Amino acid sequence: MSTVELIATILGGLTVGSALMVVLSTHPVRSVLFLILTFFMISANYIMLNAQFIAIVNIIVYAGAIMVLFLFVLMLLNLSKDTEPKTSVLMKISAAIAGGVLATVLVAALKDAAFETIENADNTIGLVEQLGMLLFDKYVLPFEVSSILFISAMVGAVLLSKKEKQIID
Amino acid sequence: MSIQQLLPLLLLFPLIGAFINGTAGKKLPKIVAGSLATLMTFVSFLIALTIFLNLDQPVRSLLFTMIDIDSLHLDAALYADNLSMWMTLIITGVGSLIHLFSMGYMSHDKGYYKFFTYLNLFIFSMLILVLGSNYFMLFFGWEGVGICSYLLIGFHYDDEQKGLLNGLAARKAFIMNRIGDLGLLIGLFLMLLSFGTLEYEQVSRMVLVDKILPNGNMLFAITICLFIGATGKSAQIPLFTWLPDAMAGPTPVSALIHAATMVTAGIFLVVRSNYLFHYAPFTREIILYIGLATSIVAAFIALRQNDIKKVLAYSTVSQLGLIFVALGLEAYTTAIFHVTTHAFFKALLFLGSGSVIHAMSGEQDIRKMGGLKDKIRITHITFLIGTLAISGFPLFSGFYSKDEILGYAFGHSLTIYILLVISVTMTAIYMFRLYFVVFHGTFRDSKDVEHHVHESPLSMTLPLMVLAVLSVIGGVLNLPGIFLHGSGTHFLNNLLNKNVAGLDQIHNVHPDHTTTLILMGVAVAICLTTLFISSIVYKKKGSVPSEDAQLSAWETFSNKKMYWDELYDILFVKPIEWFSKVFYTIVDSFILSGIIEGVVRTVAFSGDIVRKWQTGKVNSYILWMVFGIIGFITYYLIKL
Amino acid sequence: MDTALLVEKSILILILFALSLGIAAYQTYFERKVAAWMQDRIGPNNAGPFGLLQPLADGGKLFFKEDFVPANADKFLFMIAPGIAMTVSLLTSVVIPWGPDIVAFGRTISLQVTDINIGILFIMGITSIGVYGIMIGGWASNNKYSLYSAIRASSQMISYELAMGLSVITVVLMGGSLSLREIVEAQHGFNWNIWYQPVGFIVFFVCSVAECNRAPFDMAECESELITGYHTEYGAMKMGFFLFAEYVNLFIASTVISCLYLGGYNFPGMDYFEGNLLSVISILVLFTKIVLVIFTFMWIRWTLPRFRYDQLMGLGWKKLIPIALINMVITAVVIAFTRGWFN
Amino acid sequence: MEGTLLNSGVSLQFYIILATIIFCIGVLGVMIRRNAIIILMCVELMLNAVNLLMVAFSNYHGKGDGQIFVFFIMVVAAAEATVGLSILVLLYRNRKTVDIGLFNKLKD
Repeated sequence: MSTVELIATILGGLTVGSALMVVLSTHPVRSVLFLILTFFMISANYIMLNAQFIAIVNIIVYAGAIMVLFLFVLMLLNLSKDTEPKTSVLMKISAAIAGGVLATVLVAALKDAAFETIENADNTIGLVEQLGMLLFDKYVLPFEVSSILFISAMVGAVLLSKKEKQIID
Repeated sequence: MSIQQLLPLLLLFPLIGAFINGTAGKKLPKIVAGSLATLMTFVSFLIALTIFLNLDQPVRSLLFTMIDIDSLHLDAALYADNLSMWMTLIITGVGSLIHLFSMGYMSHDKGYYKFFTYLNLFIFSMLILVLGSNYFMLFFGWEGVGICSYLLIGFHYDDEQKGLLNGLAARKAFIMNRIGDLGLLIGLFLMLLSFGTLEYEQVSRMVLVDKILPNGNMLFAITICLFIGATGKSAQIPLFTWLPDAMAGPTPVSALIHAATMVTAGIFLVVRSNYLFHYAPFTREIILYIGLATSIVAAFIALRQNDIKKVLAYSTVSQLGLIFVALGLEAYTTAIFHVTTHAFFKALLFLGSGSVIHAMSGEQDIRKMGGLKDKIRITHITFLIGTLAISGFPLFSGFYSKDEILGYAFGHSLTIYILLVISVTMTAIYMFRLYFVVFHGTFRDSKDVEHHVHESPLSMTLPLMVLAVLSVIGGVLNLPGIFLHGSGTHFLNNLLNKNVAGLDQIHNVHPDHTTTLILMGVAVAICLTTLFISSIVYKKKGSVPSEDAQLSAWETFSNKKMYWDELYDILFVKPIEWFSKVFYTIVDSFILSGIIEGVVRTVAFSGDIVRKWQTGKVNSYILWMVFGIIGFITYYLIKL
Repeated sequence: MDTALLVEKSILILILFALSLGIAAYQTYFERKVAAWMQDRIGPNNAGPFGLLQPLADGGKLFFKEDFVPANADKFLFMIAPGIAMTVSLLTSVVIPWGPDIVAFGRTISLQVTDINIGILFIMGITSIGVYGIMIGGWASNNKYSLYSAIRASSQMISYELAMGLSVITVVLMGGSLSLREIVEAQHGFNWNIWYQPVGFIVFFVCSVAECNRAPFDMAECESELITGYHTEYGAMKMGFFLFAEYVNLFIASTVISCLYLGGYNFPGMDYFEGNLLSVISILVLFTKIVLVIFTFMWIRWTLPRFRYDQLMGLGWKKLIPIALINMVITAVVIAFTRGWFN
Repeated sequence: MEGTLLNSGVSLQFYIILATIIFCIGVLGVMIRRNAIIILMCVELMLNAVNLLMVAFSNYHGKGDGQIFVFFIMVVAAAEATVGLSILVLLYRNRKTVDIGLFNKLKD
């Protein structure tokens, strides 16, 4: 096992561990914090995969914005361990079995998938220049459409959280 | 400009008029809206005249291709030959006169602009009907005039007293026409099936030149279907009852649509397809007898009608029957000749009646009129001319056209001739009765109404005068051989035979001169005798049509329209209602509802059971989903 | 792996670590002096000459105070919150180019820990994480004022990060790169970005003030309303960490402003020098700029009163973001023209 | 070794399995947690597992398209999180809970 493989394995283990803690923490705020940790781990994995730009964007977008939002909402609603709804034991057991079986089956299905080695690989694909060219050339329409999605999401969020008009009674 | 370019223009003007009046008409002053519509029709007439004078060979003008698939090619194209142009001249010529008349007649109506929109739209549809280059275009126009007719019959649908009846009359016309249209449509499909095309040119070439004919049964089916269409539009037995009811529309509408133009569509269709009918003698036979029966029945009914427009309506039906007799005898040019003269004098009579009604402040019952001859002089004289023309008074237009039909009928069979003479005699009787009762004797309505009686404005009397002149001299269009030995005779005959497909192949034997003279003598004698008797009965004695209660048996039979409507009621409406009731009680409320409610109950019941699974909790849903995914993947893993 | 490089980088990191802490410590002294000067007082003057040992005394005091955790606080989070704040604020300095390369011991030594090609994004990312220290600290204290403070801080940070990012884009456009070194080198001599981007500079500066939680944007602290907000319940060295983090942030913010807009280590007439001399002068120039910017921060703090919360959000969303957006569009169009992209 | 990733000896298989496990953890989270916010977070976790896989394949193929897709997934995730959270805040205002087991008005 080479050093890189060792690092990758340890990183993978940490990623899985922190992801598992997201689910298992009984405290919602701790769940959020573990999720942030998971995102950092995933960013590290991105760097391992030569995707520096995506890695930093992952941190800015997920850890820096989305998770702040989650934490913000949790704090705003003042949710803590006491208010955390309990799940029935039966449900927990069946869920654990289902999740475990799903993971096993998926891994079993993907384990033997064969991939041929691709020779003409380019290790500069993760750079901003390359991604920028791709984004504004081949994917310019989805890019523009995603901006519309953002606008509508923003308008939707503002509309929903306006206090004056109660939508649901 | 070539004729190809002029043809679309001809159609365009009425459409423009309809568009402008339909969109902006409400804001336009009445005089502008009316003048616009009239002008558009008149411009069309002028273009038609130009084309007509320059037309030598049939001209086809392609507008655009409607359908172009492997097995079917349909063009929106226009086709001009002497037949269609002759019809176009009648439509636009008489049409513009009637537009002019309407400007005066409708001047107090609030739906003025709407009326002219419909009229222009009607002219447009009618032009498509006659100018279309294939049966599909004809059908398009056919439906177009149907809609315009519907709209115009029910034009006063919001009338306080008769609005509902007007609406019902419009619907009756529409539905009855649908029956005929279905026949026509089936005919077109059959034609498409056997010829593979609907183009006049191609069909006629196949039949006349290449002699490719479908077998007899198919040809019979096609022609009879076309004829069923014609009976609907041209008000023949059994589909004629809508036309008298259609008199609910404004009088100019009756004149334009239900006397001069639209009702001749069926005749146009038959003349257009003459080569098909030529090879279907049995259909021709049917046409002959249907026409004969229609003519006699309608004339009989007209004898004891007391509504001025109803008399004219039945008269129209009767005359159309007469024309169909001509068609049945393959005397196509004669038919067109009578269509032409009929358009003149029937439009004249309808407009004259409109003028009378206008003078009588809307009264239509002839029993309340009388002695109008001095009060509305121009109307009186023109109406008299119309009456003489339709009754076959010597040297008036109707005399010649009717005489030709009688001549051919005589050549065919004596029985038919005699029956036709009866019909013609009845025509003379009811027309003179109408004339004398309305214009002679004493005024029979209240003083108040009498005080208001006045001659119509120039816009109404001018068309009357023009049409009166045409009714007098219309006969020269097709003078029989015994007059003016030379080139002037049989003008229309020669014209139509020149370039209309099929017509030149038919050689009807004109009766010889002696026979013609004898027949004319008979006709003149009948007319004069009727005139004499009528004048004695209604003028000298001053008889007035008696009230309904005092009528004798046959009179009641005539007055009640031979109970046609009641007959239809018993034959069709009642059984349908009965069936509906049976179906409603048994099939609908019992079987169908039972099935549907059973289904609903089953669904509700099983839903109640399955609902227990729908916990409304995302967790359990995704749990089931995961199990499903696991199942799928496992299945594929095992399969691999 | 090159051992010398490792040693060299480790030394640089240690120097930066010490420097950040030292500067942060002496910023407290500086701030007091500035405040005193502006309020016509003397300020700290007992500990050492001119009170120069005051930060050490403060540090000692914080260090030896009783370290306690409130009864209902989330202990673990309460403990790690200051650590997060501190770590995050120290992280940023690794991408800052402190000066031109130095040649020593036969090696060319870069005065930048790492020149990653997305350095400016790295700074943005780290700044966006900086809020977690405050949020977790405020929440874990189980004190409603602290919670308010945490919520305020998070919304303030998110709001001002947007305008900040938008104004940074103009700098990226000017420099044509996301790498901080390239951006700085593009401002060679007196060719500083501030001359081309005055509006962007102002927006960025205002946002930096807000991101550092300094007056007039110190919503998260505001003694009069929230009793110093998120660190109400903190004491001893945990409190010290928060304070240190704040001052380190101030230092880094000043550095970034200097690098992005004030030309970094560039100075007019730098072409007359070369070699290590140039490097030394450059470093001194950079630090001069940093000190000036820090002074401006303090000047503003002691001059302006605090914003009201809604005014703060209004300023961020309704003024700075539109201004930054317009500025960005104009810059992009002008650059496209001057570089002939439309031809 | 087949399917080896660029610049590292790590095989593609490793990342596939890693992503699968993270994804399954996300699914597990949705199943056993009843706090709606945590469920949203678990959805984010699943999305990130997909992102990881995308980046791995992008690296393996030497094409940037996969990373662009990660970009778009982030866009969608951000939009989804904002709208989802605002809906949850609204729901909390009305029901005073974020327990999805209690959001069952449609059921009755």
